[in-house]
Amino acid sequence: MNQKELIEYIKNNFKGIENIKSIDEKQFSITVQKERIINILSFLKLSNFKELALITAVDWIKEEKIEVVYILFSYEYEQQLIVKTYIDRQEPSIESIKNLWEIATMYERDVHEFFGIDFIGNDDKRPLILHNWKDIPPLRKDFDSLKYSNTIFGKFKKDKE
Amino acid sequence: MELYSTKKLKDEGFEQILNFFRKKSLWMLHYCTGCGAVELPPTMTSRWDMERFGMGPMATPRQADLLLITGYLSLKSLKRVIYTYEQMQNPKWVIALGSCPINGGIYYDSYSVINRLALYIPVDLSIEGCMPRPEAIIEGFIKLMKQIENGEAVGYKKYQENYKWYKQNQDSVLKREFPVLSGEEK
Amino acid sequence: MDYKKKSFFAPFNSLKYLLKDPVTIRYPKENKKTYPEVEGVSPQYRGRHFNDLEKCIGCGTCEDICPTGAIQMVEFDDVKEKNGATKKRPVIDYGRCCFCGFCVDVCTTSSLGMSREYVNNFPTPPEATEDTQGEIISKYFIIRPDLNFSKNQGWITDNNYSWLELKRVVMGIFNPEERSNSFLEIVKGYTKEEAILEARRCVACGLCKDACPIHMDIPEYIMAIFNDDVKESVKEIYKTNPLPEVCGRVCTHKCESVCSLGHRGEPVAIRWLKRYAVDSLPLEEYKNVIANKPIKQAGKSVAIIGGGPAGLSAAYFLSFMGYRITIFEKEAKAGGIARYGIPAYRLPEDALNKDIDFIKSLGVEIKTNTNIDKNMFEKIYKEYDAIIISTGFDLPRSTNLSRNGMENVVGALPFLHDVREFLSNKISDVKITDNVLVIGGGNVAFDCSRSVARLQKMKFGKVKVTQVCLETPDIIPADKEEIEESAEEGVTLIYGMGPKEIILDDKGNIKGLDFMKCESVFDENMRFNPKFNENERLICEATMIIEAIGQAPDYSFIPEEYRSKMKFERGKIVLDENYSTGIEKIFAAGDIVKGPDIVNGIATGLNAAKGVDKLFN
Amino acid sequence: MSEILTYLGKDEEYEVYELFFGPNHPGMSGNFSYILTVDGHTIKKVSPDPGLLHRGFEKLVERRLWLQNIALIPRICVPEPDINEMVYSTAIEKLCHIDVPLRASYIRTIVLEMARLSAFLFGFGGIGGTTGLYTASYWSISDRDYLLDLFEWLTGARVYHMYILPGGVRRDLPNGWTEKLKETIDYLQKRLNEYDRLIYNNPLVIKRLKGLGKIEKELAIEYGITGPNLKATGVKYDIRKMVPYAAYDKIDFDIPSQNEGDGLARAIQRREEFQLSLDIIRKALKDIPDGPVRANMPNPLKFKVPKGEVYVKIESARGEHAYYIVSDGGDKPYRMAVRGGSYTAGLILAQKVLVGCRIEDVALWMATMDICPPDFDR
Repeated sequence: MNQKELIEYIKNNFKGIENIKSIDEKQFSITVQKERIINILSFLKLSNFKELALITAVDWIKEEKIEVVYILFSYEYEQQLIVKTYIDRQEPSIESIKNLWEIATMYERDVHEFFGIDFIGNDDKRPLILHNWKDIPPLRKDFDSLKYSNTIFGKFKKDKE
Repeated sequence: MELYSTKKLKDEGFEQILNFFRKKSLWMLHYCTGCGAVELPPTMTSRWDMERFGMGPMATPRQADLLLITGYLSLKSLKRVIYTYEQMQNPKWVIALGSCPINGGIYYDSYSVINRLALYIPVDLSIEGCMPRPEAIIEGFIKLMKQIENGEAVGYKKYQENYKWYKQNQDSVLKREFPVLSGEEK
Repeated sequence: MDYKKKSFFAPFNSLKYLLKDPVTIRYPKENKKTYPEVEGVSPQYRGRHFNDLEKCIGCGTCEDICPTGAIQMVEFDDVKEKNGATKKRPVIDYGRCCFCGFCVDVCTTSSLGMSREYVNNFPTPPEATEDTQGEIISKYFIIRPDLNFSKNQGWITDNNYSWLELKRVVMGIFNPEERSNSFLEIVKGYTKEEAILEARRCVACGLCKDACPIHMDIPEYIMAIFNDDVKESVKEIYKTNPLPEVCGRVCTHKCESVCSLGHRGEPVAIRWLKRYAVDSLPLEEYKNVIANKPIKQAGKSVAIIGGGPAGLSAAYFLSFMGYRITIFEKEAKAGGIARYGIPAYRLPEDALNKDIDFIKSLGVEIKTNTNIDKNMFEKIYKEYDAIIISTGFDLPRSTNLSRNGMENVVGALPFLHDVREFLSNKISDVKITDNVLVIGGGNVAFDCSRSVARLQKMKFGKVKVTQVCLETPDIIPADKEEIEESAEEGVTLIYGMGPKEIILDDKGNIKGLDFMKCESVFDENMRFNPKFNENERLICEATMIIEAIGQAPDYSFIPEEYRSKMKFERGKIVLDENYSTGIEKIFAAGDIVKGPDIVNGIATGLNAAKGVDKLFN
Repeated sequence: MSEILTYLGKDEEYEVYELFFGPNHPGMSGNFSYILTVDGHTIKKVSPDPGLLHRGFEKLVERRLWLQNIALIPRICVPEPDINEMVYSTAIEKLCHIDVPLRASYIRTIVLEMARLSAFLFGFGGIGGTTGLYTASYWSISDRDYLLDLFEWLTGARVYHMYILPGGVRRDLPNGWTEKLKETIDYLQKRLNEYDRLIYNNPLVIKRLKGLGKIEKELAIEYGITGPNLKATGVKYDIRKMVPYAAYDKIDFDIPSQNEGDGLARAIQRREEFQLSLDIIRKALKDIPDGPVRANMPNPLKFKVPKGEVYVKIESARGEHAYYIVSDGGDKPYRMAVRGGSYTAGLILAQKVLVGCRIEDVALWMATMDICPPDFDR
C-alpha cells in the first residue's frame, strides 16, 4: 500500500481520528484523542506498524497542553507514522502502552523523568538519567536551564540572558 | 591554610629525588568521562604512542597516578569521579582536557554539567581545546612531568589540607535537598 | 566465513613489518605524510583565533553567532578610533570556545580568522589558594586575539563561503528609455517580499545608528520590517525622523556607507527599507501608530522662517513639546530644497506632501507665499517667543567668468525650481535649448542634467546634454548611481575640466564654452583650491549653460542690528551648543548651520527644537 | 575496578550478588554502567544505569539559534559526529524546502561514509580490545587516524567537524584532497585483508562470538533494533537505500545481510558494510559533479524555520539515528528529540538478551552491538 491507500485504510477502519497530515511521501501524522491512544496503537500494531521508534513529548506552554508523540514504523509499507495526542499540562497523565510494546517501559520512564508525565500502568518511575533531581522536569518550557546552571554551578562572568 | 610555595618544596630535598622518578612512570587511569575520550585512543596507540613518555593506561584507580578528566562532567559522573579520585593513592594528579572543565565550555548553560572542575577536585593542568589534539595532550603531559619534577604539582596535598572546602562544594551540587530555582525565590 | 588453516610459520609473518616505515609520528620533529607541504596540522585547521585590530570594526556579529557565549565585546583604549567603527574588540574565553569557526564565517570585515596554533595548557600555580584556583584557571584562558598568530593562518573565510548575505536585493528600476520620457519616479520601491529579504540581511550591529546624524533606531525598524510588522517599523522611524518619505528617497545615507556588510559586499539598503515602511502605511493609519499628542504643554509660540526640511523637523519636534508653531514659507508650498531643489523623478510630489500633511495634522501652521523682509522680521521677533531661522542655501553660486544676467546662463536652483513649477502646471514652459552644457560634479549638477535630458526628450525628441566637472572619477562627490543612470539617459560626462571662457557668436548668443584641464582640485590642506593647466584645452559647443557649482545662503532679510551680532564662517552661521545664534530668542537650523544635506537639516532641526525648549525651562 | 559487590543472600546453591559493571571498567565502551545481578558467573538480571554522559541537549538546542546548534549537536555522538549534522540539516531542509546543490550532496555522502568508516574502525578496536586482541585495536585506531587527517584537511577539525550545514557544506574540497582520499581508501582496502586475518578468520574470535547474544528477526523488529544489528538477523533494510538522503539515490550499491543474528554475524555484517562504504566512496568520487557547494542561505542571525514537525532518520554505523524536530516558526527549535541508534539495544534489549550470559560476555556483547552511551544519555 502506498501512503494514500494507507491513509484511506486507516480512516475507514478506525473512527475517532482528529487529523491526518502527510509530511512527506514516506511520513505522515495522525492526531487522536487521549482516550483512544491505546486503541489506535494496537490497531496500528496489528496493521503491520511493528516498530515503535520513539515516544516523546512536546510542551506547548501557551496552549497549556502537552503533546505526547508516538513514532511508529512499518517495514512492510516503509512508512513512518507519527501518532500524536494532547493531554492536560497541569496533571499530565496518559495510559501506558507497555503491554503493547515492551520497550515502551523505558521510553515512558524517560518521558516521565523529563516531562513529568504520569503513565498509568507503568509503575517504574525510578529516575533513569538525572542525578538527585528536585526541580520541575527539565524539558518543560518553564524550566530555565541557564539560571539553574548559574545558581548551582556558580557564575563566573556575565552571561547573556 | 598553608601555601605550598616552590621554594619551600625545594627545601625538602628528599621529595625532589622522588619526584624525578615519579615523572618518568605515570600511569593514567583508564576512565573516560566525556568527549575527550575519543582522542585518547589515538594518543595511546601506535600513531602517537604515549608509552614512549613512560605513560600507560591502568585499569584500576588504586594503581594509577593520573586522573584524566576528558571533557565535561555531568553530575552523575562527578560523583563517580570523586569516588575514583579518593580511591587513588598519593601522589596523584589531575589533568583536565578541553574547555568544559575550565569554564563550562559549550555546556555552560546545561543543567546537568558542572562548569568549573577546580571547585570539586584540584586540577593540576588544564589543556585548552575542544577536543585537544593528541599533540596538545602530549604537550600537556610533558608539561605536567616538568611540574612534577619541580614539585609544583601539589593538587593532592591541597585536597588533603582543604578537604572540608572541597567536600562542601561537592555536597552543594550532589546532595541538594531542595529545588534550586524555586528554593532561590524564598 | 571460513578461516584458513594457519601454517606453522604464520607467527613469522610479522617479520615483514620490520622493514616498513613506523606508523608513529615522532612528534614534534616529524610532520604528517598526509599534508607534507605544511608543517604540523592541516592547512585549514581551526585553532586559536587571530584578529586584525585595525581592520576589525567591532560590529559584534561574532558575539551574536557564538554558540557558547565565549565571545564578549570589550572596549579597549589601545584601539584607534575611526569612522564607522566602535572601540570594542572581541575577547575570547577559551574555557567556552568550541572552535566551531562560526565567528570567522560571519565576520563582516574578514579581520577575524583562525590560526593553526593549538597547544595551550596551564598548570595551576602552587600558590593558588582554593578560593582563587578556579578563577585563575578561567582567567588564563580569556584572551583578546590579535595578530600574534596571523602568520600561521588556518581557517579563514573568503566571500564565497561567508554566511552573510552579501548581495543586495535588486531594486526594481525602470529602464532608461521608459524613464527618460517623463518625470515619474525611476525606482519602483521594494515589494513586501523583497523588503523582508533585504531586511533579513541586516546583522543588527548598530554601527549605522552612530553614523546617522539623527541617530535613527535602524536595526530596530529593520527588524520590524523583517517580522512583517510595518506599523512597529513606522513607529520606530518616527521616533527620530519626521520626514521619512523624503529621507527614504533622497537621504545621503551615511548609514549605508558605514554598514558593516559593506566591507565584504553591498551594504543593506537602509534607505529603501525606510521608504518601503512608510510607503506601505497610508496616512490615515499614522494616527493609530504614532503618538500625535504633545507630551507636555509649553504654551509658547515659535516662528520658523523657512519651510524646508530643517524647519519642518524643528516644527515636528516642537509641536510634540507643546509649542504653537508658525512656519513662514516664501514659496507656494512648504518643502524647501526637498521640493524645489530635487527633481520629481527622485522625490515625487505625493511622497513629500504625505510627510508635510502629517506634520500639519499635528497643528503646525504653515504660512505660504510669505516672504520675510527686514520689517517683517522685526514684527515676528516681537510677536513670537522664539524664532528659528532655517532659510537654507537658496542663492545659486556662479562661476566668475559667466557674465551675470546673460541670457541662457542659469543657476541650478532656479532651473530646478522652474522645472518643479512647470510639472505642477504653475508655469507653462521651462526655457531650454537643444544643446545644453551643465557645469558641476555634485548631485545637484546631475539633477540638472537629467532634468534637462527629460525636458529635451519631451520637447525635441532627442537628448544632447554635456556635463563637465572638475573632479576625476575617483573623487567625484556625486553618488555612483547618479553617474551610471545619467549615462544611461544620454548625458555625456567629461571629467577633470574647468571652465575658462564663454564663446559667443556674432549676434552675442552663446556658442560654446572653453575649458582647461584641471590638475588638482584640493591643496595640501584638503581645501578646495583647483589648479589649472591652460595648455590643455577643450571647447564644448552649447547654446545654454547651467551652473551647478554650489549654493550660497541669503541673509539679507535679517535686520542689520541682529546680523552684525551674528558670527559667520564660510557662509554658515556659528552657533553655540544650544543652537542659539547668540541673540536672544533667535535660533538657527538647516543648511545655514551644517551645509547642504537633508538629513543634517533634520538633525539641526531637532537640536534647535531642543535649544528652544531649553530656553523656556 | 569499581565493581562493588553487594551480597543479596543465598539463592539455593549459589550466592547471588549485585555487581556494578562500570562506569569505570575497561570493557565498558564509554561512560555507562549496568547493574548486574549475578549468580556465580551467570547473569540473572540486568538493569542499566545511564545518564553519566547526560548534557541535556534537548534543552540546550531550545536556547540556541537554528544555525548555532550546528556547533552543539555533533557532540551527541562522539565516534561518528557527522550523522548528527546530517540529520539536523536534512530536517531543516525538509521544513524550509531548501534544495541542496548536487555537488554538496556528493560531498556529504563522502563525508558520511568516511565517518562511518572511522566509526567501524573504532568498533574493530572494541572487538579487539574485548577479546584480548590488542593488536586489532592498535591497528584500527591508527588507521582511523588517516581518515581523521583527511577530515582535518577538509573541515578544519579532527573530531567535531561542524561541516554539514543546512543548504550544503561549509567548504569545497581542497586541492589534492581527492587524490589523498583515494590513496587512503586503497590503503584501507589493503588493510581489510589484514583485519580479516587478524579478527574475522581468527579461530579465537569466531569461537568467542558464535552464538553470543543471538537475536531473532521478530524480536529485533519488536525491540526497535536497527542498522547492522538488524541486518545481521536477516532483515534487509537500509535507510540509505529505502529513504535515500544525500546522494545515495544516485549511487548504485547492494545491501549486505547475514542470517544468524548472533555476535559473529553482527561482526561480519560490520566488516561487510566497511567494504560497502569503501565502494560507495569510490563511486561517489568518480561521479562527483562540479558546481556550488551551498545553496543561498539566509543570514544566520535571522534564520527562521516555518512551523511544522518532521522525523528524520539516517543510517549511522549503529543504526537508525533520528531526530524529531518541531518548529513553531521562530528562530530557535521548539523541540528536538533524539533517537540514537543504540538506544533500545543498550537500554532495553540488554535486559532481555544478557540474562543467562556470563559476566565476561557483557563487554563483548556491547562491542558487537556497538552500543554508544551518548545515544541514550544525550
